[in-house]
Amino acid sequence: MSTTEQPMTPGFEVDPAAFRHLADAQVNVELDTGDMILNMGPQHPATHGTLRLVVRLDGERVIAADPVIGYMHRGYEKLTEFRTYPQVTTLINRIDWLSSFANEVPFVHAAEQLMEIEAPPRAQYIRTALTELSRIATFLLFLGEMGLQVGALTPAFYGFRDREHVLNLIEAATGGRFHPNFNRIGGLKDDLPWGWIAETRNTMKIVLDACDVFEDLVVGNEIFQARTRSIGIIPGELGASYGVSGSNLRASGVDWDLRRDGAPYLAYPDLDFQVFTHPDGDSFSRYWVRLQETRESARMVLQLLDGMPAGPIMAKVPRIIKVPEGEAWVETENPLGQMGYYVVSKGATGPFRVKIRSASFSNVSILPWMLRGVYVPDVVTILASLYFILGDIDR
Amino acid sequence: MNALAVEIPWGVLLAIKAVVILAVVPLGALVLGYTFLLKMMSHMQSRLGPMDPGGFHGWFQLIGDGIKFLQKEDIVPDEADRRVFALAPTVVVISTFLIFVVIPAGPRLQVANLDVGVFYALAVSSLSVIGVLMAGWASANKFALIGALRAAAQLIAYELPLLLAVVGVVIQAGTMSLQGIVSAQQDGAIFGWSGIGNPFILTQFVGFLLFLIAAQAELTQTPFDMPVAESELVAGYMVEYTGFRFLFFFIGEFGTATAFAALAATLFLGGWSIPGVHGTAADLLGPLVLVLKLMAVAFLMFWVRFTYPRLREDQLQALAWKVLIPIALVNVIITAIIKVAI
Amino acid sequence: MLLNQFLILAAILFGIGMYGVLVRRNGVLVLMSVELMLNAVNLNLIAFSARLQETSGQVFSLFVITIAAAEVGVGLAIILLLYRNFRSPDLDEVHQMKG
Amino acid sequence: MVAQNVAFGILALAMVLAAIGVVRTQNVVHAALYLVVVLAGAAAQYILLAAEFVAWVQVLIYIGAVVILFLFGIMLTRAPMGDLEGLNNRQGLPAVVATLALIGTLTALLVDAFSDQEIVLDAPTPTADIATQVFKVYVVPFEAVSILLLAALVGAIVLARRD
Amino acid sequence: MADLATLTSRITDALGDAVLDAGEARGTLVVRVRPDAWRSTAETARRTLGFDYLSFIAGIDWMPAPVVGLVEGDTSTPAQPSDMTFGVAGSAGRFQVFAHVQSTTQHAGVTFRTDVDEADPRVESWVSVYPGADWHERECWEMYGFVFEGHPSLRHLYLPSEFEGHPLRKDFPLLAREVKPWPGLTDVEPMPGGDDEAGEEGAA
Amino acid sequence: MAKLPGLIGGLGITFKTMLKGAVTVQYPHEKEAPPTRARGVIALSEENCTSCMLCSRSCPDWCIYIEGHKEQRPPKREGGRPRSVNILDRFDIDYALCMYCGICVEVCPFDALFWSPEFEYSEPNIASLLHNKERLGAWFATVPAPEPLEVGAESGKKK
Repeated sequence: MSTTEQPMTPGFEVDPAAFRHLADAQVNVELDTGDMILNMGPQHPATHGTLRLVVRLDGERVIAADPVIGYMHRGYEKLTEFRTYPQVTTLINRIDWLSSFANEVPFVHAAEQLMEIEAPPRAQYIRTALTELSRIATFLLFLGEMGLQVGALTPAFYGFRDREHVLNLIEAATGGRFHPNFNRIGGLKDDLPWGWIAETRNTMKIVLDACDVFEDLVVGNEIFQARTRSIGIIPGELGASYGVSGSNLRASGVDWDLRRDGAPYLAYPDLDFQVFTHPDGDSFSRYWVRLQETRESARMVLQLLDGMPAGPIMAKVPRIIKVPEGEAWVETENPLGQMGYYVVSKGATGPFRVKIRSASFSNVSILPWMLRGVYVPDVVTILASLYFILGDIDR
Repeated sequence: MNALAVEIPWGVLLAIKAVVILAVVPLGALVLGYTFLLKMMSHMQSRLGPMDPGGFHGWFQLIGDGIKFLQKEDIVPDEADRRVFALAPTVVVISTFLIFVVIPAGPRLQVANLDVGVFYALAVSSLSVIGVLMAGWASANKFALIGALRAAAQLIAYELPLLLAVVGVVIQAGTMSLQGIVSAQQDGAIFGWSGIGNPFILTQFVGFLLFLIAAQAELTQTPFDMPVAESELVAGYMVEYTGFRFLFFFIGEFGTATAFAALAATLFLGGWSIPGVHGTAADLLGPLVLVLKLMAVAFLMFWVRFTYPRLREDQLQALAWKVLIPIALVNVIITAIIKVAI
Repeated sequence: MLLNQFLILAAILFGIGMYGVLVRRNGVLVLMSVELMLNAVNLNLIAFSARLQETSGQVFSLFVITIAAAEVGVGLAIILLLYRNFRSPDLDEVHQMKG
Repeated sequence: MVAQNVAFGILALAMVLAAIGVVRTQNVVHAALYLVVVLAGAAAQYILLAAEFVAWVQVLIYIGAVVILFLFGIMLTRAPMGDLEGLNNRQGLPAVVATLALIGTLTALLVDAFSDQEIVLDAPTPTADIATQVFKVYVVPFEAVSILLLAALVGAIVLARRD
Repeated sequence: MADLATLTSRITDALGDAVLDAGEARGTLVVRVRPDAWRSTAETARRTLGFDYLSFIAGIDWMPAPVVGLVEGDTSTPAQPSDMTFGVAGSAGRFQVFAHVQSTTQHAGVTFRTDVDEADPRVESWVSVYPGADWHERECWEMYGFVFEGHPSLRHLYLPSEFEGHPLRKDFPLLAREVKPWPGLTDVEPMPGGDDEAGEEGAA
Repeated sequence: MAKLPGLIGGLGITFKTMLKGAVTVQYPHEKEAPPTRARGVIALSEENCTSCMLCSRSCPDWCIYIEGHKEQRPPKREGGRPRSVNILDRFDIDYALCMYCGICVEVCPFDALFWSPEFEYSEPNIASLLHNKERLGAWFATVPAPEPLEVGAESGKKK
């Protein structure tokens, strides 16, 4: 038996600072309980990858969150300095592995700018079509996956099912399902195989149908709306200053799409497409914007197929590629947001310095701000709605 | 109360009953797990599910899984409270077994025809909460603890609408005995027409919906599966369980689903009864009829489970207290008024 | 069955409950001991009801159960409040009534 | 009657041991679980005494709600998971003496007063009888208990709110 | 897109004497500013010029990589020129920090660049201006060893906290390329009496 | 169509899908044919290889191991100089390292390397993923003929 003067047991000890903080985050009154640190990840189903989230909880409410990244860091910026230009494209395929083709475009574009060559129009059209296809593939996965993260298992399978058609197209054209490595400096590796255009038209119908399914099954679902509306709001201005880009920023009402507003690239100037924004900035609007963009991408692919010019797919390029000295910054609107390469060349066969500006890195850097004061289940919703790829964060 | 016309000694009968109860839970878990979890869900997701084990449509898959679980190493976390940890799955499963004691499968096919049958079933079903809390606490795992707390809060909250949904049926039947409720439906009449008896789903449709919703919550199934939400809590209170202990939880989950489906079938669809069939014929057909009705109810429950996302903890509490309970109370009052008036 | 076997069991349970109330420092445990005593009372009520073939005892035991539930609800709320103010569920530390 | 007496003996032993567990264990959660055993034992005793409805009320309310509340309270206040010292105060010995004295006195009294009384049961009490009693004879206490419950509800919420 | 000349004059006017040099990198404006005006540059860019979007902050090491373990005729590893040259806006020394900011409304962007002293690599932090600079500066700190003054917590971002060295500096060797022999070593065996008998080796 | 409540509409979708049947393929029993271009495995035509090392050097992973030696061959024409020929002793591709980028296939000046869409060569042991030249040569039989190109492509352009 111990004395009454004994201090309380260690399990009851609470950091007073955490409680001051808690007072700010508190929205409604509830039972007072001690706070606890929860480690979500690096192996956790919600982080779809090896993101670790150290969350300090009071009951079910997050009072602070710290994302720990780097479990997949592969050091691509260093590796590119030891590779030749054609070899670099195989590496950067693996940054955002869901839309690998779109990763290749800005790098190849940067090299082309430095070498002052331009890919022929047919190559530009095919590149654009494949970029949009990879955007569709990425978003279809998101549309299903987001359902999974808020508890609906079935949409995830629909997402995978319909994405498969798109991946088949990419594979038929490039030979690689996930890592096409199809871009060459000055053009493309190969032309499209026979029958590809007709097949793509059919698939775009499937994609548009799939969007309708998601509209009914997920967006229209009252429970889904209850789970995502006004959860994880990013104010547009704050999002921009964090470098949040792409659909995440457009869902916060910022009307900014590099396909339309950036330096003209690929065949986008020839296309007629709409940029969707949503004023709310919450998880629901991010889902909604991506759903609309998937539809729009399918329409863009159809436009590209209609206007596909004939001709060569490769510009005249020396056999051994040496890029003249110079610097180039090329940014593109990738499925996950702004993807850019700052390429510094010193005239060798490989780049001197490549700064890879990947979208997810900045998109995720806003997490500590967003997660303050939300419930644990909403952590998952927010993570899913931001839609990041670990390779794109860690590079 | 013997099952067949022949006289069976008391002890043998007890043994038969015990064996039936012991068999029906794993069997129910197996059938529901296979039909709905493996096959229906797969087809809803444009796939076939397991096809190889056993040759025909993978019927052996779950049995094989069970055998696999039995072979697995029994892992207990270092920090765990070993005794409580070991006991928890048993508590959950026992609560499932106890429910089946009162569910009738025929006029004489019942283990015990309790005067307070419905009440008993709902009372013992609440025992599983203890098992869940034990599991979550003893695992010495934060995910498990959060899951268990969520589960307990949710199960307590939804016990009320569950009970209140049944009250309407009890008022209409005038008895809490499940046999009494079944015969009230079998022999009842709708506006004087007794062609299909009077299944209470017609008069107590609100009650039926409430019962299904609350049962869904009691089973911690989507859209009320926050306690086991795999995308955030991994598997909630089950996260540290492996091998046969996990198997217990699995049997508990699907066994309880069977039990609730059977309860709903009995309370709202007339249980084993077919209008006009009595006596030994009903004893022979009863189990089959009950299983068919049970599967229909289970189909509804799993259909919802595989379609919807899950509600957040505070939302599902709000749903229980602010929507379901008031509706249930109104339903009870209206039923009582009509009962008294007629 | 003798009436006394139930009554003596109830007496023992009541005694154990009282011991708990006297000895325990943790508020939750004190409440549990009180529950033991209430159960002993219930057992008495039911036993007499069975002996007298009278249902009043059962009715009162129902009331006792209800009141016990209410008591636990309020009791736990108080303990949570104490815990919040004193950072301990220990009743012996609560010798001052300041919040 | 023999079977019932055997059942009583087993249950009584389990209940007493579990009750001692409740007051002696050094682990708060274990105490709550021991309490479950006592309560379940009591429910079984009620069934022996033909009070079926009360038995299931006991299971539903006590085990299904009260103990859950206890466990909830324990887990919310994050009682340390392992065993801990200092759950008991220093009045152990006097308390034992007082307890034994109480039990002894009561037992002596009971033996003296009721040793010839026997319980004879034919059928379980019909629930309808209890209902009639509650709603006819004891309707005022019933309403009073309802109001008490409401008051307790309000009180608990007021106490536990943080504002 | 505003045209480059207008943009240049707008920026140089707003920044005044902080600008050391300006250049063009294939359509993108690069402005080199004084190190002590690094944070004020960000403030001007965000508040006055309306560059509300932070694209990235990164470091660069202009020193050529020392050629270690590379073999004559290795075409798989590009050999860089061995003399130190600087980018379009020049540099005072080996290290520079560069950052790209953009405007979501004017659809324009600019790369700012400033020099970092090799002996005492200190840079002003941008976190107070662009909160998104947090992670970028942490990355830059661990990759180059630049200390961002005013950054709330310069912790490791990618690498384990016990990691030593700054991997993106050019003198940090890429071990993967050095421990594995270059495939060209396992070359064709010389002909008896051939002219290239020396210097060839056998199996790897 | 009138807007149904989302909860009921969702149920309709899953129910319809359930009736539609599966889209999956029961893999070991039935197989989907990958497209002709699929980069499944690299096949080696040994007689075309001159062990020039180009593929090995251009590999981003350095996962191609080549050894060879030179041999004297009698001159083709009577009285000519004896030719020296490169003989391939070893040609291994380590598929545990390979990134399937296809650079080696492209740089090969003598058409010795080809893509085959075969993919079923997983191994329980990582070391067994090192395919030697016999194994790589065996894949050669599975190399498909080049497929026709889409309308508008410049004709006559092959690999």
